[in-house]
Amino acid sequence: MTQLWPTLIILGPAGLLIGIGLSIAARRWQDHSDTMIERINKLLPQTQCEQCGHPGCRPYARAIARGEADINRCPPGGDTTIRALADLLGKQVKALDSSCGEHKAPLLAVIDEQRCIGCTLCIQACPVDAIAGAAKWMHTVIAAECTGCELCLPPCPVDCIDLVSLADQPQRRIPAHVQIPDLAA
Amino acid sequence: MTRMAAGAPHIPAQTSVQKVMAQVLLALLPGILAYMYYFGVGILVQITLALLFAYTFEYLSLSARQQPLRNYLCDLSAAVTAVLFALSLPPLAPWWCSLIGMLFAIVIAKHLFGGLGQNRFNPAMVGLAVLLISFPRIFTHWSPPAMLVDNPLSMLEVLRTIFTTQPPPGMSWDAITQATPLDQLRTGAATGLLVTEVRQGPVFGHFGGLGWEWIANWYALGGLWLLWRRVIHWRVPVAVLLTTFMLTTPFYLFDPDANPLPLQHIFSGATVFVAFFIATDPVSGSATPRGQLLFGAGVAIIMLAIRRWGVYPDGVAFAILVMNMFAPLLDQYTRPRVFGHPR
Amino acid sequence: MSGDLPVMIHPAGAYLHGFHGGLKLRHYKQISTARALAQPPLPEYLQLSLQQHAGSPAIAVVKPGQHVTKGELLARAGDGLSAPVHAPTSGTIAEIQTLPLLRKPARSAPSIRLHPDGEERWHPDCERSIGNWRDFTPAQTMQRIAASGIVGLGGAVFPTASKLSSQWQTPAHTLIINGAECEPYISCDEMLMREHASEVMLGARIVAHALGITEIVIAIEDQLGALASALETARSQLNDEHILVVRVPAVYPEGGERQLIKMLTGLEVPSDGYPQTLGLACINVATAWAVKRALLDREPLIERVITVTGAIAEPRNWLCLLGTPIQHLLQCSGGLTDPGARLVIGGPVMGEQVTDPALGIDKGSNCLLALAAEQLREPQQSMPCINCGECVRVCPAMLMPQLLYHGIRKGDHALSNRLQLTDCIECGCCDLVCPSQIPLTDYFRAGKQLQAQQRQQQARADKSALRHAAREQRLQDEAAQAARKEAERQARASNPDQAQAVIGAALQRARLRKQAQKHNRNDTDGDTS
Amino acid sequence: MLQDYLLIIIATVFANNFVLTRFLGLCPLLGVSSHMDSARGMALATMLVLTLASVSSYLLYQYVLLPLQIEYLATLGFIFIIAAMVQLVELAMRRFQPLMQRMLGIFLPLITSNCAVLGVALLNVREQHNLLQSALFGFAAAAGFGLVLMAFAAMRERLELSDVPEAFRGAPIALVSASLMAMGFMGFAGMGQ
Repeated sequence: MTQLWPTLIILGPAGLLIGIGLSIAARRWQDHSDTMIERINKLLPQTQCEQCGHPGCRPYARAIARGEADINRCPPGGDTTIRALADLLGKQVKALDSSCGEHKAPLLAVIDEQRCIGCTLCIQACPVDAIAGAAKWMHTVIAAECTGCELCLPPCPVDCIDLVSLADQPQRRIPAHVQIPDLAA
Repeated sequence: MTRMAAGAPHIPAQTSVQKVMAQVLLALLPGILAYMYYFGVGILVQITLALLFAYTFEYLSLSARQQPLRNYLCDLSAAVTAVLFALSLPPLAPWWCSLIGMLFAIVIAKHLFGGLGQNRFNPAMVGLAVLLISFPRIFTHWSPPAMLVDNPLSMLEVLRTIFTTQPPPGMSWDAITQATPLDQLRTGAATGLLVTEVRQGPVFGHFGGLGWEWIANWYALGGLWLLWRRVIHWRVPVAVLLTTFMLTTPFYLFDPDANPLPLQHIFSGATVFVAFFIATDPVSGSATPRGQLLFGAGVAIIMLAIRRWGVYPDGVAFAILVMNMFAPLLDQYTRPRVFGHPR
Repeated sequence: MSGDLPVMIHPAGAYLHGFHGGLKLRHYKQISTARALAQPPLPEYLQLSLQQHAGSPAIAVVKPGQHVTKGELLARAGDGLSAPVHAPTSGTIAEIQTLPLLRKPARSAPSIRLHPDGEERWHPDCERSIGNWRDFTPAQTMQRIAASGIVGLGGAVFPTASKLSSQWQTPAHTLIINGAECEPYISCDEMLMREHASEVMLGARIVAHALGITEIVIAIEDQLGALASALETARSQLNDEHILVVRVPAVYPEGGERQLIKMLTGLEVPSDGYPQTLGLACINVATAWAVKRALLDREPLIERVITVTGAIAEPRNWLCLLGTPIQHLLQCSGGLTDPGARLVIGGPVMGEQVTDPALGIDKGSNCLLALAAEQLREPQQSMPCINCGECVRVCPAMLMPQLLYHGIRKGDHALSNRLQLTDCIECGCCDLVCPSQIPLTDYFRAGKQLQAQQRQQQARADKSALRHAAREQRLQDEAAQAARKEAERQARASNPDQAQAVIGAALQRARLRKQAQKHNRNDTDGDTS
Repeated sequence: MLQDYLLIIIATVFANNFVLTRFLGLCPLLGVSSHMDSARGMALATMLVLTLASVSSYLLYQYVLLPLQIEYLATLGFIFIIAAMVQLVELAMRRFQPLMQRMLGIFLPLITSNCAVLGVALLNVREQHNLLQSALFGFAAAAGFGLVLMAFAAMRERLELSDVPEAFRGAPIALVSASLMAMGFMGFAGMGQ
């Protein structure tokens, strides 16, 4: 019992002092986590498809940076993105959350110009302004800007938008015995 | 993406894993024969046992991992592991040494890591280290060289010793075994004897241990043949031998009474064997030119440190394991400069 | 780079330096050098791809049914890096269709089919003399080279004029003529030098003249002693002491431009640079010959030497019209001796398998090789990598192929980036020494392709991010504006007096404006009247 | 004299390696070793913290606990001062090295609970090191830790590239590797005493 007092007398004020010091330091050296959001955002595929449940890639990046969202909610990015995020954040790689959707090869939206009635609903839905057109005028997708996010599909009243696969012309054919995970898709 | 049959080059490589392993085994042959000549047929029994267990475990592991048996059983890598391991055992070691050693070598050190080419530690040395740590006594029972034995053990007696793990009736371990030259040096130093005094003992030859030095020469011959065949390359062996020589010379010159002759270090124990056959294992070693030099030097330094200050008689197994551990790091920091990139 | 000029002190070729890695391969060249250079009979048709060069395809200027004369322009150079294509003989254009490329079967380009009429009538342009090339300005020479459709005939098919007139970070000082044909079987450059040594040298002098330099180094393999003396004779005839014939050790891939330059000068062409960075120009023997013919004989590039060798009845070198179908060449050479042989365009180490023997040879086809079935390798039989380091030892790019392989195999692109996959020259040395028989080069090509794809994706992603941000900004602005308007309207609605006043003021303004307009109109009326 | 200090360093880095022979600090060894970059960061951070911790705990012990005769509070006091210091280092890092701070993620505060830190402080007391020896001991312990951590990280990067059986991927094979590494270090037994 007699040993308790010196303990309290010494450790108490010392703790107080250290606490004050630390809080001052914390105030001084504030958290700069914006750079982290940028770094995460850079790894996302930028399709802006909202399948992760966030309105765009940047909001999802912010949610990840704040620890509010898991890293496996991006179907367009697939395993590659999950791996990159896991690397950046020092987390374990995990499988894609299937509740968000399935990973697909990159797509491109094409408007069937025969059926388009010019309602502009898809134009409003497109997250990257890749659809050109005006009311009562036929719309068209600017191929180079389309991210294949599929957000234009639900609003179309006449179902005139199709998604085609975006195939780059290969330089060479890859022999069958070359086994690379990314090629499996 | 569309697939096609095959790209360039259209002609095949002229070598194969199997050929490489077979050449290593062939290069070991002179050393093995010399070993038998000086230390009796025990080593042959050990090699047979090790091969037997190695292939049993190899077969079981491959089946468990559902790998194509034919390719992998024929690649001879398990045989190389088994022979290298057996050559590091005392000739009269109990039979279960090979069992335990090969269990750790093949199952844990090799197949847990993904099998051929993926092991990060030298399997033979893992097996040996397990035994060294768990049953150090076994390694104090080495057969004396044939020149010092009046009536050598018969084949039957050798087999009985190995399988009953007891010396033949009417004999004691002390009668049929002896401490190795390196051990004698160590105990000599501990009891205050000078190196020169210890070296007066009968087990010592011109530089190293009696018999040992000749086995080392035959190993070296096999190693040189491998060098000539370009199966191994000069960097690792040269680094091991040169470092051993350069590190021990100053000690010897400084105090010849307390420190053995540099050549003694090279020609006794497993130095030459390690330099040409163990440290040159490409899988668990470094693949960069500078990395290989450092790897060899590291092996030599650790080996000498353990001989000088450690409690184990010959630290090669540990030296190899420690350097295996650093090999990926060495690779990382000694990566060659890519053509056309600034230095 | 321009700061250090050891090149000036050690002229190229004065001393051989060697390069890292490489392999000594069996040559197999004597198979095709026993017979003299000859021209095959005219084929039934010529199949001329419009993509016979690096860069964008040429654009056809002829129509099906049109009759063309020998040397007539069939297709003009496209945008950017490109080269024109000329008619190799006179005849009729049959059709223009899209076909796979001979040496890059995964890609395709428009291709012209020409039916020869057998008259070999030259286009009038090709018969007119063009005067002395020494009087030409460098620009004129370059223009002539470009208009003749000359590209690097060693196989890279880079337009020669673009190569020679690009940026010179170090002033040009030496022209290297690459005659080091290091790949087994191929002997087209050797035959060309044997039979047309002085013409090759003349071509080299024309290029050197255009570059304003005199030093010329001709590099040939050291096994070709007879050739060296033939070149010496030609040189003494030309009486040009600035031409140096250097025999370099036969180590594959010596013929690679960067390796050859390293060998001759001890300098490395920077990874992101060109020989020009070091003040060197390096062209192939056949290219030099084509330059000579373009400037002295006024012939555009319409034929080249091609080696037909391997499992062939009569292996030899042909001086062959571009577009000659592979099957025609095979027929002229007596056909295959092994029906199971694989046809390869190029050498056995870097060549491309022929997918369609109806296709015609292009400007980069240096060899048609038939590899007998037993010489081929089985790629399926590979064992795991045992990290033996042989590939590290032979890699001329000084990469770590075994780690690259693991990285690509596991989809670790960050690793292959770190290990500089892009510096791989796909020479195939690592494949040839791999005891595990891993098809490393196939992996590297696939890896490079994936990397390129990823770069493309990243570029797309960056653009999308920008556009998304711009859209967000726009929506925000619009929303803000709408809110402001709404607020104003609310304010007006909540304050009727003020609203009334505002309306009154507006009406007042309108009235004033109308009056003013009336005034104006009256004034202008007055003026015009 | 100089030899003593040299011996402390060599013995602590190799023969008495904190991780592989004393088995201290295994948690960060497994936690931060999946990547070379973070391992390097962790190694540096640990070196900084351990050296500072040895010095401050030495000062605390010599000038506070001993005079007041409350040595029995050593463990508590050490934890106290180490926690405070790690917090400070983390704040400083967050301000001045934000990327490294992010990379280390949770592991920087984890140094607090790294038993190696407390181990260093307590061992310093037991071995009766003076100030310089304490600092050297702390530094060498961290250097040994960092060396093993980096070697381990490089090895794990390599393991990622190999075909380890499914059941052993990740932590299991890492632990097997660590045990084999420890076996190698057992060869140093008997040295450094």
